[in-house]
Amino acid sequence: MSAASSTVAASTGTLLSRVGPHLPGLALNALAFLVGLAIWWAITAAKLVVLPGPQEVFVRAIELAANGQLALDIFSSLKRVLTGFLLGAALAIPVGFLMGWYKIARALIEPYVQFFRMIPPLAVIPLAIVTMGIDEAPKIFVIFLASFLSCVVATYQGVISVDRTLINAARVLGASDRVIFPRVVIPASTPFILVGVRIGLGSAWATVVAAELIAAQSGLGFRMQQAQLYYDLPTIFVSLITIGVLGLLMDRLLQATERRLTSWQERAQ
Amino acid sequence: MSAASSTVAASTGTLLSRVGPHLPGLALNALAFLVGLAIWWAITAAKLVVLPGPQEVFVRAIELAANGQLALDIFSSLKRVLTGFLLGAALAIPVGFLMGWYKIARALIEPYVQFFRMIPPLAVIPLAIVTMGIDEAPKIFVIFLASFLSCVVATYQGVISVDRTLINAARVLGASDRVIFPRVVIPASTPFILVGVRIGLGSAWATVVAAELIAAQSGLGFRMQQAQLYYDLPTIFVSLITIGVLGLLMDRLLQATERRLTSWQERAQ
Amino acid sequence: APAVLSLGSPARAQAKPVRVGYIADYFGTSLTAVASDQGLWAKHGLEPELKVFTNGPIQVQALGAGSLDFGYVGPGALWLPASGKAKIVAMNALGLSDRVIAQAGFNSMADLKGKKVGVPESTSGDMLLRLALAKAGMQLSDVEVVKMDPSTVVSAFASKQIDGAGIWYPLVGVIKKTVPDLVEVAQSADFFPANSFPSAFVARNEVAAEDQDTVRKMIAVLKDANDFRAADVPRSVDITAKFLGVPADPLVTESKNGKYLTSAELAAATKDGTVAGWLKGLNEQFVAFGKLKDPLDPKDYYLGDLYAG
Amino acid sequence: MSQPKLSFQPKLSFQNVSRRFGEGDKSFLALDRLNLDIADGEFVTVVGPSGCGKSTAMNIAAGLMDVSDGKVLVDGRPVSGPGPERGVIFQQYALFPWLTVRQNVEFGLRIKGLPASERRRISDHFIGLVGLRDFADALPKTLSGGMKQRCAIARAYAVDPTMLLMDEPFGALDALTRVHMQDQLLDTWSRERRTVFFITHDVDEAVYLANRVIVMAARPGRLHKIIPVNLPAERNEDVRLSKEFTEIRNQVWHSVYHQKPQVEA
Amino acid sequence: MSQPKLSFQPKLSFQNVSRRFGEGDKSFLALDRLNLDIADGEFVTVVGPSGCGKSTAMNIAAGLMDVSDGKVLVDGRPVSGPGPERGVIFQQYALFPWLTVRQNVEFGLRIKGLPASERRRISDHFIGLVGLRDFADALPKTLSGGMKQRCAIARAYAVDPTMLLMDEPFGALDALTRVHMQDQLLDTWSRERRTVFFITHDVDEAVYLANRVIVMAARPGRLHKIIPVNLPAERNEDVRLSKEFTEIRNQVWHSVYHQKPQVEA
Ligand SMILES: Nc1ncnc2c1ncn2[C@@H]1O[C@H](COP(=O)(O)OP(=O)(O)OP(=O)(O)O)[C@@H](O)[C@H]1O
Ligand SMILES: Nc1ncnc2c1ncn2[C@@H]1O[C@H](COP(=O)(O)OP(=O)(O)OP(=O)(O)O)[C@@H](O)[C@H]1O
Ligand SMILES: [Mg+2]
Ligand SMILES: [Mg+2]
Repeated sequence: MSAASSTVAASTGTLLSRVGPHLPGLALNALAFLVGLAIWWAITAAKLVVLPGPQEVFVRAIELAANGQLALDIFSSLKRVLTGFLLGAALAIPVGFLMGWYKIARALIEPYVQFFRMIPPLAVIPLAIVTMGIDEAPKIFVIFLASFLSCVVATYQGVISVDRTLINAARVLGASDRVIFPRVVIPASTPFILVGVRIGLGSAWATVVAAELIAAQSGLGFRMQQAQLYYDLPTIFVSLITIGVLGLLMDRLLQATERRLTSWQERAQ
Repeated sequence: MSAASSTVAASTGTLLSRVGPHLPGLALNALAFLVGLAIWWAITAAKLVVLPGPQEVFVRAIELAANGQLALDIFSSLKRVLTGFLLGAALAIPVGFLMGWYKIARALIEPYVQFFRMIPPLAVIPLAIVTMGIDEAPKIFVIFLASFLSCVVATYQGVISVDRTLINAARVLGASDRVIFPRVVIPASTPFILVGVRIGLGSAWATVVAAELIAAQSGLGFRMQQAQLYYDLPTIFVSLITIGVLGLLMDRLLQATERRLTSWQERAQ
Repeated sequence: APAVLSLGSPARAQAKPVRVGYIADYFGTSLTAVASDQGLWAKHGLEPELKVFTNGPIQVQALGAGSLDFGYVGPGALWLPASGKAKIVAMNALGLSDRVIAQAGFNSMADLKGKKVGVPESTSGDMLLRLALAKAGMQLSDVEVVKMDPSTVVSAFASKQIDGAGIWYPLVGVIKKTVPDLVEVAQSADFFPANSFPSAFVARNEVAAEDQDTVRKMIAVLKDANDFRAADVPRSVDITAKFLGVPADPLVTESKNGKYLTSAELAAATKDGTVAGWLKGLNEQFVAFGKLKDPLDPKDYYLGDLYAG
Repeated sequence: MSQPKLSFQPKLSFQNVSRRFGEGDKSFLALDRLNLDIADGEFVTVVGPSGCGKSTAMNIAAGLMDVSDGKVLVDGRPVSGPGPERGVIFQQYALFPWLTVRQNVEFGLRIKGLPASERRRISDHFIGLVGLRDFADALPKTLSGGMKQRCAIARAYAVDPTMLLMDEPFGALDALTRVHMQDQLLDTWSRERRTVFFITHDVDEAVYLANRVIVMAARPGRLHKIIPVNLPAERNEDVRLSKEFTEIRNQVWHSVYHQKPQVEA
Repeated sequence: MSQPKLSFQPKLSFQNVSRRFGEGDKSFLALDRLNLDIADGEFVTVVGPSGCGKSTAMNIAAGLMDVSDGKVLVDGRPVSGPGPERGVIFQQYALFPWLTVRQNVEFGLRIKGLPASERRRISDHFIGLVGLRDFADALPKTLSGGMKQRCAIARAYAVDPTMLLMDEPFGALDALTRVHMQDQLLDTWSRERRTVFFITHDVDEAVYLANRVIVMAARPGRLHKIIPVNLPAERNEDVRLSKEFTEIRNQVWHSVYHQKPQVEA
């Protein structure tokens, strides 16, 4: 870290990088947040676009929080996203391994994975309704699918990028494939898997709106669509921002996990 | 490869893995395709679900191909996806680098990237229309955003995972940040970047339906929505399968590129 | 927030469970809300499981998949029953909320000649646009039709990317906030009663065929609620707002854009073929859109005998 | 030290083994028809110029690399893959970077299914043996080059293999540590009669440790000469300073020197 | 060989340099108040037990690691980062795996902005020097251990640094190649009077090459002794066999041996 950052200051010498090291990350995050808020306020106050300003959205957020609707929506969506996402990520790891490790599994599974990755989640909904009804199952399934498909590509790439010498080292210590997978391949491809998991988390949240088209009775995505009937932009914004913030927090958690899980890496920074 | 696959055969000894090495990959791909087709045919023929069967879809595909609509749709969507995707991937690489390399850039940009990753592309459409009108620009923008956001996470992770000793080796040879980025960081994080690019390609295709909500007059996503209004399932399937197949082909291209770009890796297989 | 409000009713023990879908706007919710508020479900021996949806086609899909027994569809989705995917059990209200709007300076349909007109394809807005064009002696090709989804129409019209639009209230109201000087060049009321845009309640085909008893009970509930609403629209608005947990204002506006017939009037209209006329009128439009090739005859999918009988 | 009794069947046998890398025009013959029998309990050291195929031969014996031609037998059976009875120390250490020193050393023991207490006892022993007691909980990235190498040695010793394949195992160690490690290895070897295949660049080391020194030659990699080491079984400083030692050492030197140098003078 | 004229200002100067890894209780003092001046044109070799801070000291001199305390001066100016005037050969080679041998060697030359023909001339020269001519277009993964090390050597030589920081640069080479590389280095060094900081485990090598041998001690890593090498400037086999050489060699041996061994006897 020190080597890189000192050279940054030395070689580029921009104002930013000179100021950089003195401001703690959180203060900068806050600054970025305020700048974003200011821009939003400016373009809405200037009536450049037909969007609600921060105050309006804030007021609506307070209202929705006060009558308990926001909490209910968060709870409903969070449950779905977490279940779908965790199932997706959990399945992606063994499937990615199979694809990366066994040629035959790759040849059989991979085209389907690649094919379905391209299909929008919206298109899966009719099938999900037909096979799973309109309760929680199809909603979770759509989210599951989205996160699974992102994760599996990354895991697969991670598996095929594992350094051969580490596999060899494990083999000569008597490890079978059954041991090598959890004890060598998974740790060695953790950085890749975590990219997949983080992208998968994004897919999960971005899909919650589509998922909640299926007869949801509450949820942030449902609230957004309902608000769309009346074009109630402040409510839409409250839902969107809540989704973004919840996703951001979960991502932060993942990043912290990641730092712990990959502390063995010799990193550039 | 040889070490891994021979041990596979030795240690697990399943029928699949014993058959595996003798069948070439393409034959297996074809087998997988046929199996999928058979399952599809079986469940629709048995009327288990109210979906069109392969014959029906095939007939519709022929119709659409004959009257030129399919070619037009493919052309329109392909243009949008390619432009958006290429722009997104191209921007993600420098932005991911900035985020991974300069703390200050990370603190400022990263929360926004993470935030917007969680937002469904549908929600971005109103803003895109207001700022960019209803022609090609907003459609390409939505696709661009989706692929950018996937790619940038992977590039960022790639940059922070670069082995410190390689950076050091470049520094002592006189390399500045300006040289280290293209000549060390990018090649070293190519495996990561390619994960991002491949997931980004998926996002781009999966978003084309949302993008073509914006006053598109042709395109595979547009055709799908139109067909959805009319409950014209065969046409929906033709569009979906075309999207999947085009995406699959582009992904194959990317994988071939990847194999070329990362042939220097000592891989497990 | 919607829940079964018929708690403690004596009929509950023998009540027949039904799964009923609705859409969370005034037209889509008011009868369900009134029925719940007034205890009409229990009165007629039903125990409803109410499910909210955001559009009609998904409800029809859910009916098809056996996940729902009854649903609510707007006029734009009535081609689904017309193609045999569900049965209509009751008419709801007649919608008068559609408009063809234009930017300031365009005062008639003729002024829109050659201009960009945005319209959500095959919705009631699309139907109104076609009717209005025909009335003005114009062809569809006389304007540049840009197909877009409803929220895109709002953004595009408000940012003056399009010159006109076939769209409805409350979205017209939203647009008015940014473009106060927009002109309503055509409205649904202009075509009433010859062309009407009714919304309706539908039942799963199997339920309609095999469980007429439940269908009768459902119709009874809807009739009672219908008469309550027709008698006191403001009160029903309040009940609906409370039921949905939303502010009443937008519902009030919406409620003013509808025509509410009593169940007696609807039964009469069923008997004299007026209802069939509405449905046929819609079917013609659906055929013009290309949605349907050979629509069923209304008598094959509107259970008018049960309603009027 | 008497020559170990050569039993009828060699422990490790290279029979006409060739290995070619790449295909067609650009292919490279790394190992050309190697024939070599190593008796059970024998300690052979391998010397030869850089790139002459020493590591290639070792990887083939370990079951990590296919032969292009010929065959390799262990106890008379063709090698079909790696196994814990053949311990390997790699030239590049190949530690698991996400495991601590202790976890690396216990990796093979876990696979064997030993209980935790037993694993702990064994890893304590070998970590102490290589002088890493204070670094038992350190991650590889915090170790110096020599410490990494010692960790790899402890890991290979811990699984208690009957044959050790070692690729310059002491190359990164300082002179003193190296001597200690040599004596420890000889001690274990002579007590338990393990078979050892030991690659080194240090001619003194090669002679000091071996029953036979295998001298290889490059381009293509092949067997050049086998030099038997007729020194007392008990190797110590006296042996190192003996006339016989110097003689054999010079003989090995000569057969390496005799080869054309690869670098420009 | 006379001692190089010690100019008033040392080329490289460690002033009370300490380096601590980790924080709080678990922190580890890898280098304890190192004081060392190296004159312009001087050749010092560094020996010491594994983990005594040799690589740490070198990385600090290279500008790749911060000091915890004290300072490092090059030509009297504090080191603020790495630079091409200080060539480095890393213990782990650190080749760019995606570049061929030639591209690796030319990496620094490109940065210098040399034209292609000039780069080609220089890389040809150094690739030949380390005996990799036939492997100029090979990727690192296809090289043997010693070949990788030679590629790293060629890469460092090619940028023509005024100071060379070398971490066991010949550790993976066979005896013959090693002697050649030593003689080449001495040749260049004595002709062009480069300053060299050379870490090695081989005591003979340390004495053969150096003006002074720096002996370090471990736990904490620190300077133990500086042994001047008063041998003729022209080093050759005769010098190696001379009484003086043996004497100094024994002196270095003694000062390493004198230290408590780390491994269990
Ligand atoms: N990143 C690090 N974190 C913690 N400790 C470290 C780190 N790098 C080095 N050390 C410790 O510092 C000490 C000195 O390491 P250094 O690499 O300088 O040793 P060395 O003298 O080069 O040894 P060798 O001859 O084995 O290469 C070692 O004990 C090592 O464990
Ligand atoms: N994967 C590979 N692809 C192509 N060539 C290879 C590969 N692995 C090794 N070689 C070549 O085979 C030859 C022998 O390599 P090997 O590693 O066995 O040498 P070595 O005797 O161990 O040398 P060193 O003492 O330098 O470690 C070398 O010329 C090397 O370039
Ligand atoms: Mg080797
Ligand atoms: Mg070191």
